Amino acid sequence: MVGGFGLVGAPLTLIEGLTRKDLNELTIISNNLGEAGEGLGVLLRQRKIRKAIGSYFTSNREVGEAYQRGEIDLQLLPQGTLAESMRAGGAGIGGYYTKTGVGTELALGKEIREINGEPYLFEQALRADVALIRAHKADTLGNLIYYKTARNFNPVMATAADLVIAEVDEIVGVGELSAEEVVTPHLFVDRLLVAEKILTKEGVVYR
Amino acid sequence: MVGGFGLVGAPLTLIEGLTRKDLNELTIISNNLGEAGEGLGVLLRQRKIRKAIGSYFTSNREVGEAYQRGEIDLQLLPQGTLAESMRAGGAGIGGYYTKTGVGTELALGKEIREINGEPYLFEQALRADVALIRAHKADTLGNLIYYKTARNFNPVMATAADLVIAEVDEIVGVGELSAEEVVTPHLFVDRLLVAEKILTKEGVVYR
Amino acid sequence: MSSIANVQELIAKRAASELKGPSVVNLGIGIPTLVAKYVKDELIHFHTENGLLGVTDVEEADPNLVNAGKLPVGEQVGAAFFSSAESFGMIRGGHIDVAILGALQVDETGRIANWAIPGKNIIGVGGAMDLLVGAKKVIVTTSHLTKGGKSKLMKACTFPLTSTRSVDMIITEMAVFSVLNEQLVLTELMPGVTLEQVRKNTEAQFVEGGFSS
Amino acid sequence: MSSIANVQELIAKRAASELKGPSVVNLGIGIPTLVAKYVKDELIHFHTENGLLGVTDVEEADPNLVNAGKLPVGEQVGAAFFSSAESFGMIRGGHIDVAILGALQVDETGRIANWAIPGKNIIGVGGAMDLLVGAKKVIVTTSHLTKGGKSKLMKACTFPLTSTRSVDMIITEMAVFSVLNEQLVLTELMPGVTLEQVRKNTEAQFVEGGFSS
Repeated sequence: MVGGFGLVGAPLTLIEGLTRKDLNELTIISNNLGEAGEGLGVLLRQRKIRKAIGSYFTSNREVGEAYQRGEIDLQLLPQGTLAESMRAGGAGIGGYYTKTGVGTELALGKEIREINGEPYLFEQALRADVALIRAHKADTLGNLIYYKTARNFNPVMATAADLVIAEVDEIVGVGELSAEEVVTPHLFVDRLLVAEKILTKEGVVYR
Repeated sequence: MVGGFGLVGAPLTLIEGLTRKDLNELTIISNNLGEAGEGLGVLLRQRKIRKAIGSYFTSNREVGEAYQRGEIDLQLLPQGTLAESMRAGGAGIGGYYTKTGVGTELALGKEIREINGEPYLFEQALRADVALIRAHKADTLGNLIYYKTARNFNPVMATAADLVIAEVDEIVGVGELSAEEVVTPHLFVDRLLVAEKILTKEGVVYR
Repeated sequence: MSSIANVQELIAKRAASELKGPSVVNLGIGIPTLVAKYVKDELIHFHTENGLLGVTDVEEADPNLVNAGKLPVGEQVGAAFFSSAESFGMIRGGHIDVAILGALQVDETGRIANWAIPGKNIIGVGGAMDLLVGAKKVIVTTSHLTKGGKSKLMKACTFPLTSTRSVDMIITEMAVFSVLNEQLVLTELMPGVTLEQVRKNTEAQFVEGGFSS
Repeated sequence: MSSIANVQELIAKRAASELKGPSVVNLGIGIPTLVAKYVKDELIHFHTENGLLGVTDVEEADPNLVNAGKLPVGEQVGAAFFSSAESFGMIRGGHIDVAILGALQVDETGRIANWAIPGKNIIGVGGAMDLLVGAKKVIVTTSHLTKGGKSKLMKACTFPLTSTRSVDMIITEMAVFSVLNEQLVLTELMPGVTLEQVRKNTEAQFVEGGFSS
């Protein structure tokens, strides 16, 4: 799992780390595969991704091209189903029923169940071995808070992987985050690092 | 739905209002039915409750007595299932599969499904006509924040009822709550009132 | 007819006039995004599925404050941020009053296709399916014709449907339709457009409501 | 044997010695609650299912800051509050390392009954079933005998089971058992207790591990 909505809230430093590692045949769960040559788009060019599960690959036209060439498997989910399946995976829910997608091409092969007279689709939980996420501040215990719409998929991914690595703008001392405002409590977080590659108005830069 | 874990985080002013109203045959979804003669326990004594759905009625021994006399129907759910069913009801999920309760008396009559080789129980979503909840502060739009462990079931109930009435310690101006720390965004909240009856170290008092 | 930009603004302005506060409104990508600037009612709050209730016009662009189209936006006083999981809980759970969406095609029962074009490398659905099943009211804003001059209001969609749910209203630069009992009802002609023009440019069957031009 | 209070403290102290940081530990009602005061390791964080990670001893009682037994607690520096739905997501989702629970009965496969007594007006289950399916490790702390002097470690539970999952360890004032392959293994005698005493007071079949008294 890799957080972010496009490049917004994506763990760009961790992704760059992946591009330098000799890893192949990755399955990536992420809303998008970055942009052409940016973020997860670099991994795509390196052909390190075997399969991607997401909701909107259109933001990187190279995904469709790689798909046509048979270089990558894609599983497309409605964005709410993508988020909910991860939430289920993190919360010990094996699967759930949603109305989203009923009667569409994305429902093909999926079980339908009537609940209170309305049709729902069965969707399975999603989990990952590793989640790479982006937050704003962490304390040294691993409690996290986020920044504006860079929050997006990050808190839910933090719950749904065996190993959770969070890239943050700043690591602060324990006690500097209010117990009421922590969004991701530290029990979800395994490793922390400070971001070196960040999204700015001028694009992605090293800071 | 009525918020609170026992009397902690229960909307005591709203509950008192209910005791004064000529309402009967209520179905109450709440973790407990208060304590003997306190909180929802008053409604129980008034015989206004036809059915209660909760996880721990033991905290008010009069519930068991009323049940033995056949005055009230009870539906007992594991606490996590109670919370998750409300979360499903608020989030447009028709039902879900949990491992909690598999093989126990509370699974009797419930569908079992194997997912990834493990048995799960099907649980339906819960919704209510009205949710009475307790928060710490509201802004005039209805954004809510909570206070310590008085949060408990309140945020999830705020999502799962047609009409949501929040009782708070203080109503502040719009802009006084940080957009990052709001727990219940205002789209969930229909009415606000300031608490008149509160829980203190000395018990329940009027303030 | 005027330029594409003018057509889009005309449609957006008409859609804005449908909104009445207090309400929570989600705006899709394209024409719907233009709606916000015509809304002055402070009781109308805009929701974006990537995690913000209280979207406003951008003042100073912040790369980490964007809408679902990844365009920079501003944040209203009294706004709230939340995760994608919570945001779609709001959408599916019926907490959004109005969704204004774009469409590639609309069929004559009011169902839309707006996420895929067979044969093209568009592999994305985003939040469209969730908004269609969850929003209390759905308004579609679209140009009446394709670039090739064909009616987007068709007997049946040739592109994959986004949902089995019919939308509530369709606003184009030529007319406004309500959808009643899965039937298109023409309720309004846009300024300077004749009934004959709408008939000629609409493949879908529609009923003529008691409208004023 | 000493007073009930002493017995409970003895069991709690032994349970505390099983905990090693970093870990997240949920303490049930009764004897488990007593465990916290014997834990000095700052890397051990206590979770309570009513919505707090970072439970500490109470300093000044706040009626709105309580544990799952509704007793006043304190909050650690670096704590976090959350809703019941999120809290049980943590529990079911496998994010709690250790749960220490009480039990009314334990069967010889290590399954416990701790939520209901047939014929009594105890209509409550609380979070016990969730903790048993979700916590990575479950330690049961209980007196070895009922008030009537009968073994709580039985061939089969007569009260309804809390879960089909066997616990990992059982600590009483007489002995410590591990559960391996759904079999009780005696691993330790408590100070001053003989193997003969444990045999005499334990209805459940158990294997004698290589223990030191």
